[in-house]
Amino acid sequence: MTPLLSVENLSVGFGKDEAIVRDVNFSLNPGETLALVGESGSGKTVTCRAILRILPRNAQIRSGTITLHRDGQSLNLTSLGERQLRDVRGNQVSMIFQEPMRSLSPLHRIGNQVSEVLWLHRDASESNAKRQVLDTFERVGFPDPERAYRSYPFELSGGMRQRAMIAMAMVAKPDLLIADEPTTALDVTTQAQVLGLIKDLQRETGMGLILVTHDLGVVANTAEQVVVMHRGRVMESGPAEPLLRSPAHPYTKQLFNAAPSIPAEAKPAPPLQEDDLILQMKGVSKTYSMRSGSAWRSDTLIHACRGIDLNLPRGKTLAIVGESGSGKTTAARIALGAEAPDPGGQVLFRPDPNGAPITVHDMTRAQRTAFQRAAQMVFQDPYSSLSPRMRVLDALTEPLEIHGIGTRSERRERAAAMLQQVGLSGDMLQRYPHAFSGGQRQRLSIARAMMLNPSLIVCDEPTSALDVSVQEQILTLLEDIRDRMNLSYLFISHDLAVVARIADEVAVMRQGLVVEQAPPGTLFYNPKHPYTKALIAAQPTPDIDRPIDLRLVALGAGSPESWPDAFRFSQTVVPSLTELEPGHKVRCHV
Amino acid sequence: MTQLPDGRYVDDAPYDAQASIQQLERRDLDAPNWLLIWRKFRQHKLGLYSGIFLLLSYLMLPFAGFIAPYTPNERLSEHLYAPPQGVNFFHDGAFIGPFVYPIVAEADMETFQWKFVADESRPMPLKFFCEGGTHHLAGLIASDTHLFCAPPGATLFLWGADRLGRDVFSRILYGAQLSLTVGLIGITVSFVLGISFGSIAGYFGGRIDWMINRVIEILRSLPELPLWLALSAAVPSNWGPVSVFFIISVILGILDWPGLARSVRAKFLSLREEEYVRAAEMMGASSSRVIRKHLLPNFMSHLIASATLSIPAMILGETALSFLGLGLRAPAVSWGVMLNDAQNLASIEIYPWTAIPMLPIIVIVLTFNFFGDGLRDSLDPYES
Amino acid sequence: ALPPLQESSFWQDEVTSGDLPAVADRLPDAPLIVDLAAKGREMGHQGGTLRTMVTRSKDIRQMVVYGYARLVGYDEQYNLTPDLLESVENENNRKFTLHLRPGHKWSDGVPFTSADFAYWWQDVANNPELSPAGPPDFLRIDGELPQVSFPDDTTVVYQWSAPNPSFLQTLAQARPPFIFRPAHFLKQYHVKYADPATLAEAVEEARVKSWAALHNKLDNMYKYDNSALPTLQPWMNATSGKKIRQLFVRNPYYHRIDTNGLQLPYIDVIEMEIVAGGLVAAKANAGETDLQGRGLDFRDISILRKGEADGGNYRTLLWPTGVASQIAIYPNLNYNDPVWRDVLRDVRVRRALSLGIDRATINRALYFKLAKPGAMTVLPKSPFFDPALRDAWAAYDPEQANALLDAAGLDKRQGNGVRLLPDGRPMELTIETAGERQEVENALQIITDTWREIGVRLVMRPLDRDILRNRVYSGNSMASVWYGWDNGIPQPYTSPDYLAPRQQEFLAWPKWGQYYQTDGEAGEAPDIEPALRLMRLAHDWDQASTDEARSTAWREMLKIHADQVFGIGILAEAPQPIVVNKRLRNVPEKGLWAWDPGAHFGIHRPDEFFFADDD
Amino acid sequence: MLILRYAIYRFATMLLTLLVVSVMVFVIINLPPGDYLSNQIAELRASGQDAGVAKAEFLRKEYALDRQLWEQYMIWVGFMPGPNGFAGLVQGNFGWSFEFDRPVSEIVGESLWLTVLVNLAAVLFVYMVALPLGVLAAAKSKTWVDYTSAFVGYLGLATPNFLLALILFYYGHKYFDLPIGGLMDPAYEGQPMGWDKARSILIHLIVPTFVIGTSGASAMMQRLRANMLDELGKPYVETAIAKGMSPSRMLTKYPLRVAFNPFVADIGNLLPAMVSGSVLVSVVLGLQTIGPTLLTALKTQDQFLSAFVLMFVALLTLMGTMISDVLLVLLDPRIRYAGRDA
Ligand SMILES: Nc1ncnc2c1ncn2[C@@H]1O[C@H](COP(=O)(O)OP(=O)(O)OP(=O)(O)O)[C@@H](O)[C@H]1O
Ligand SMILES: Nc1ncnc2c1ncn2[C@@H]1O[C@H](COP(=O)(O)OP(=O)(O)OP(=O)(O)O)[C@@H](O)[C@H]1O
Ligand SMILES: [Mg+2]
Ligand SMILES: [Mg+2]
Repeated sequence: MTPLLSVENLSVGFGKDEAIVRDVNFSLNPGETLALVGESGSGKTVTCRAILRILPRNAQIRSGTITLHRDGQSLNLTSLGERQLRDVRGNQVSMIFQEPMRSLSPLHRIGNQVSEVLWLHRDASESNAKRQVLDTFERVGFPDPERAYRSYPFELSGGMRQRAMIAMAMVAKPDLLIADEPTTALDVTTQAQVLGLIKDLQRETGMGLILVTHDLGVVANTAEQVVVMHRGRVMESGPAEPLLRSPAHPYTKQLFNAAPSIPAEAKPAPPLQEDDLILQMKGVSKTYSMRSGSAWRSDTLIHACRGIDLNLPRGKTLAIVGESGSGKTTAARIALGAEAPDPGGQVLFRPDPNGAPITVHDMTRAQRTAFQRAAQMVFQDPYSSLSPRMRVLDALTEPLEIHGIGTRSERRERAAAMLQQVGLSGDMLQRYPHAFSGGQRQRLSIARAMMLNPSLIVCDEPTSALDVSVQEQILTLLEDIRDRMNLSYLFISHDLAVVARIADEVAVMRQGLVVEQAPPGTLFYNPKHPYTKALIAAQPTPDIDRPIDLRLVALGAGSPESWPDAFRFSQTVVPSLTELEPGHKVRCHV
Repeated sequence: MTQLPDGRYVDDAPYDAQASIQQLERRDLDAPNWLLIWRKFRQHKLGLYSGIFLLLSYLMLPFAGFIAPYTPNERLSEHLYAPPQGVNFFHDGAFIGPFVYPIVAEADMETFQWKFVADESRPMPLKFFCEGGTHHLAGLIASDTHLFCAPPGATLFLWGADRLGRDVFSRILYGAQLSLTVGLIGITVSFVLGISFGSIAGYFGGRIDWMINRVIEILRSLPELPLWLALSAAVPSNWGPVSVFFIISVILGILDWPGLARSVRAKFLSLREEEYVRAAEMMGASSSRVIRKHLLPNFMSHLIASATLSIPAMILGETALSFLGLGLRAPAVSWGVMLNDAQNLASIEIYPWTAIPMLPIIVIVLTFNFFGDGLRDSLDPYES
Repeated sequence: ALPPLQESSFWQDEVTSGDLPAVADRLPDAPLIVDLAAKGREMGHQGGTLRTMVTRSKDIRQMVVYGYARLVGYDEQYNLTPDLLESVENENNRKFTLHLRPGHKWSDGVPFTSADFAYWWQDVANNPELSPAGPPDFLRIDGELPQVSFPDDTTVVYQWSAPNPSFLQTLAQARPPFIFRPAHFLKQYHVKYADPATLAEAVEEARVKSWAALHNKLDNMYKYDNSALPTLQPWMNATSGKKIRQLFVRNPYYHRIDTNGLQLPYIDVIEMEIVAGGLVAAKANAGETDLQGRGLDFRDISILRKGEADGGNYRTLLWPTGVASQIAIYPNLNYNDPVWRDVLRDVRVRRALSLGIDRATINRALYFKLAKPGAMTVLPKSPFFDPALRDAWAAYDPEQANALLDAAGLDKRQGNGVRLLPDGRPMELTIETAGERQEVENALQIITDTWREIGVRLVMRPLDRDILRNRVYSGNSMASVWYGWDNGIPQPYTSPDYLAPRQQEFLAWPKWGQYYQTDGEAGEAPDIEPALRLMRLAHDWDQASTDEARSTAWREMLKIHADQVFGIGILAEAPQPIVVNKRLRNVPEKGLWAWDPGAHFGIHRPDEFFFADDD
Repeated sequence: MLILRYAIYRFATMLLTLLVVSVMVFVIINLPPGDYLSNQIAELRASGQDAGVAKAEFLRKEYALDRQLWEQYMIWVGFMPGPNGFAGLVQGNFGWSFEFDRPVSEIVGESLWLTVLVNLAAVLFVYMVALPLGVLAAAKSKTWVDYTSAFVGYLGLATPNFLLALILFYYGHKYFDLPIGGLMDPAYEGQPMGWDKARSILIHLIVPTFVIGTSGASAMMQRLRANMLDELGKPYVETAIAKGMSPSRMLTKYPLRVAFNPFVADIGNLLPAMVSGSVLVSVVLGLQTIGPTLLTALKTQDQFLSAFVLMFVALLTLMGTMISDVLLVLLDPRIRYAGRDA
């Protein structure tokens, strides 16, 4: 059987520097999934981009051939003319980019950008394309595909944008799909759904899939072939099963050992002490209005958060997990004053244990400066949150500069040190943000947040783009600092394993509401809410023998109307959050 | 690379989990930003050469009088409309250094043109470091030494002479002193105003935006024409042409900013919604810092292009104004003034050299353009 | 006896169809018969279209100027001859009896009679709504209005108790005051005669505010923009509204014929195109005009000659201009700054300034030596011309100039050689110009250089024409540049008003002029002897009853001007290029390009020009 | 809905601004000493012809020029009755032109469509040339396409308009038999529109369009190029490439749209800038547009005419800015006009 795609001896380099990707070989059969795993910054993205020749301007393919076999024809993608290549792109081979926010045009509606593929390659009429797109939207888990179709990227949550990207890559049903960390921003239930969809498509059309991921659980659940990369080189490659069962290369072993997991036997934990709260959110709601395109139609209202009450004790970690688009980011932004809550909501911040609380949305100038120094944010989308025309050095030292801390060289010193702590090298300081890999940017973002020695950090999925070993390093760093400096985190994540490890308290969100809240032990030991149960069930584990329980996932992740009576809620009737046992709150009718 | 029996490949190069992370040289780290920009700029050859040319042009300005063989208003009344004279080196096949042939004018009463006949038998060598009309080095030190001048009894019109017998080449050199400086003041004024007001309106939005926009609208709704007419009546008569020109270019600048301000505003209105702006704000960056460090760099290309484009407009602004009785007039010399004299058919068809001042304008504008382009490229993070 | 008349082919169809009477019935009983041979001109034939250009849309009124049909008009020797009138009797400049041509008709065929004069006098000039200020000034002698009577259909009498010596000359101006109107036409719009309802409707339709406004709008004998308004000019406006190309066709009732019995004008149609000022030379060069003076400058001559050489269909003539000076500098004796005023009032200063001008160089640089350098005085064509006056203080003599300035007490100098005023300011003489003519700038440029030698710094300041005028009148400008006297060829009968401090328009004494013009309400009374003397002489001329006496006054006034250098003339008779189609005949080789008297082409009678069949 | 509300709000603002502008226009026009009629009387006297004086005196009274300035303003706008009742701008009466001796509406009406025509041609020219060239120059930056277009553009910029026009006219006539000046063969003037007339207009438009348009075109091209270059590195461009779009379609749909933002902001200025920018060009080229009318009116202080033209241009500007503000919202969904913290 001829492989669908074969990559031989691929080397890619930037500028005149030494090659970043060296001697990469792999091949992929139709209908198969090849998982590309490895260290953050090891060249996975560059390899994928090299296949479609979508490399940064200063990158060149130094050697190697990439051949696409199709209908008995073989196309050498490295030497194909631009015009023919255009025909391959998006049509036979399509790609999901790693950072969905920046990869979508800010000025065009999602629907337009997605349908375009069909107009281009399938000669679909506008209405026909729209139908197909809406259908795909439905399947990637958009609760309201029509709305998504009309939205602009900035109106969607991170996970929704990512799903839009996925839909864009899949509507045209390509022969080969290159998915660069397609589910980083998705909660596990949605992720399960999306992976299911991809599998379906593979079965239907024999589509090949190159899946770049750091989530070994996903690898275990989907891949037939695995390629492990480290520093631009393939460390180990081959069929998934033997590789996962008994990794041969030391790096692979190291990687697998670092994978966190939900503790199999969780113990209920005691409720959290709530006497010294650094951050308190009281009845926070947020309604957005989505601008309608036409002058006559009225704008759509979107309730991103509905009556959120959260307390974060000093020195602790409060994790928020939940469905993509459930308002986690919104809540976090409100907590830091980046966005104003609807009237009635209040956010209180206590700079020091005995001091009076500050209302975050009503501060004096001095209070604001102090607050901005004490509270930092790691953004969900690190690429967007770094100024594209600012070198990393400047970006890192900027907070210090703003608050007038240290001399010029001290600031540099600190930046370099910080960079090292997050596992990046000092020589990157003079680069611009675009010259980094996704995971590296995420670490930059973390480094920047820590530059000021804050007392509160809001981390919006800080490790989603990191491979497990780097993630391990970062988590250790976070914990370390927390314990040393009594730092508090508001930690948003999809990865329950990470949450289990770092959090002192977990809040589960769904559709703008907190549905269950408890310390992680309690939660994993005794999940009450169907959605929580679904989440736990959907968490993939790097164990081929424990596939995801899709039945449970479907049950909890379905629309709230389909839940058991006790938990059911609708737009208008919402049960209140009741404390079932000490420290364990569930949203249900009692 | 080894192949395991189950079909796996394993890299067999030595693996070091703790591979050292290379350190950047300190020198590089401490390099200030301008140095990094300069390093990138150096690679843009065209931009570099243009920059050097501009630098030389500006350095030449104080010495224009020294380089020019004549003073700007020196009339050789026997040589009206003399055509450009070549400088020769060989006479009768023999090399005798740079020289010119003397020319004599004759009035042709049929065509009403001056006919110039060169006396090819009498080569007259040019003189160097010779005495001529008084000029002022850097506007201060009086001197009558010129780099080169015509031999006594002959003339040296490298680029011909104009209607009053003045040397076009010398006038262009002198004209540069005004054209390359005063006009730029207007650009500066317009940019400072346009950027400040535009960024304030765009960044802050709301009421400030409303106010600034109304001012812009009103400013733009009042056409310039009546203003110029009123101005030409109001300027005190004892003002020299240069100060009038100065005021005019300042006013040109003041009138010019709304357009730029609106572009800046529009761009900032959308840029301010970017996540990195949010991030900076959340770190406590002041508004001016956000504008300077985050917003403006993202609009730099547009600004550089706009600045380049304003240059010809400012140099030529006076030609348009002279229709209204404003603008520079003799005895001040500028390229615009010279072109103004050339604005008739005869200059195009019969005495094309009187329109030569177009050349330096184009050259200057093009070099500014390439210079700006180089600058743009070296500020562009995506360029390597 | 009339020569046998010939019908024009242009109107032949109308005549044949009966829409127009035959030529014999259209002409006055006694048409004006032009003896072309006697004038040294060729007999022509009718037909053809003459293209010419003007630069502003209101310049279609040039057709009234070129047409030059006046009650009385100048001939080429500047003698007044009756034109529309059959004859005129002048009794001591007090009583003028105008005799119309019996049978003379307006261009619409309605007879032209004394009723048309009566209508103007009674219903226009003396109607307070149409003329709030009453009849025009030239009819007022010491405030007295004439007795006007209309004894019969063809006779009009104007009578004053004091002499009105310039009455007839005024009627012959390039822009004459028409003292008659096509009454039959205008009465339709006059309250006194019109049916109120129709009139109200017409007012409404024209979107004006009152009947008077409507009447005024339609009554445009000079503006010539109302094609419905009957005329007596050789060509009548045939285009309604304002167009870029205005057509004028021959007036079928025109009163002049040639000795062959051909009705003038020879040329059937005049096509006047409005073009931008800067393009006239280019279009002339491209052969797009048949007769052109306006809009052309001497500096265009080379390009015109080049066009000729390149096979153009035209030739270019050079006519001297008729102004007393092509360029003249007027030091403002009424300047608001007292120190400067005193300096400028010192005749030695003015003489020195004049002596400091190198007129020969200017002439060479700007006019190929074709103009006549000299002070401001009358041209050789005038009987009062005296070469001595032209040369007075007009030689280039910096030494004498310096001596004069030193003598005037301006003997202190700055480091750079510029003299100091009595109060210590440098002697920077700002000369304001209208900024319309480049030759003025160039001339001033040359003067700047030569004045530097006499320690005077010249600052030139270009302004807009109207602004310049306002600044001078209000005493805000130190000195200005304009043409010399408009009329460079005065005759004894020409009023010397413009030589006396009677007009603010003479830019050297705006306020004295205002004083006289407003009867002392504005301005200042002249207070230096030469000015007062000029005033007296002008009065003498007014009172004089003989040409002798008038000439004496004239001569003395000219002498005073030459001596006092009120206006510093630079050169005169600058050549004006005239582009003439090669086929166009009877255009004089040497004419004077003068506005008044002269009406540019007017006194050369363009109705006698014609197109030869081929070269 | 939001947009509709915004548009209505902007319209109200515009009316308010217009009122302010009207006051300023009136004041500016009356700033120079004297007025048309007194100047004309002076001019008539200057040339020794006092025949027209009577008429001028008549008009002075008829148009209330002897009253207080503020009264004149109120009468002009139509807030106060004049000598002949209410007849101001709001009543649709634009006043009288002394210079042309006709109602302002008649004069303006004629040149208005020519102005629109010339400027539309120029705007079209600007867009048709600048858009593709700017995009091309960016896509092929540092190639001959880029350099040539920059050179030609700057050549146009660095040549004074009049000189450029003269050169084009002269050689255009000499070698291509193009007409010199004017907007159509005078023979077609006042004729109904037909094939030949349209052709004549087109031929006459060549040089003016070129002269008025080059500077605008090259300015827009260079700025567009710079903005495009900025956008070309952005990731969303890569996404578009990955979709397999053809370069031209990709460039115009994505980066161009973002790069266009500053130009949309300036749309408001397009027409008025061309009207006033083309004044001098029109004057020297002899185009019967509103520009020369304005210039003559201003110079001669023909106040109602110039006031009306100025008001008209102001209205264009205000409408332009209004349109551009609304367009901006449509173009870039992120834009909100609210203040920083609202
Ligand atoms: N434009 C660029 N210029 C220079 N170096 C670059 C550029 N883009 C990426 N790199 C470097 O290339 C290396 C490989 O990057 P790549 O994006 O392929 O990593 P990755 O394996 O996808 O990592 P991640 O999992 O973090 O996304 C990184 O070290 C990165 O710093
Ligand atoms: N600016 C905006 N305009 C309109 N709707 C918005 C805007 N920002 C967010 N939303 C909507 O609010 C909801 C919550 O978004 P949010 O970003 O908080 O989700 P999230 O929980 O962070 O999801 P994810 O895990 O996918 O990042 C989403 O439905 C999103 O579409
Ligand atoms: Mg990557
Ligand atoms: Mg989010």
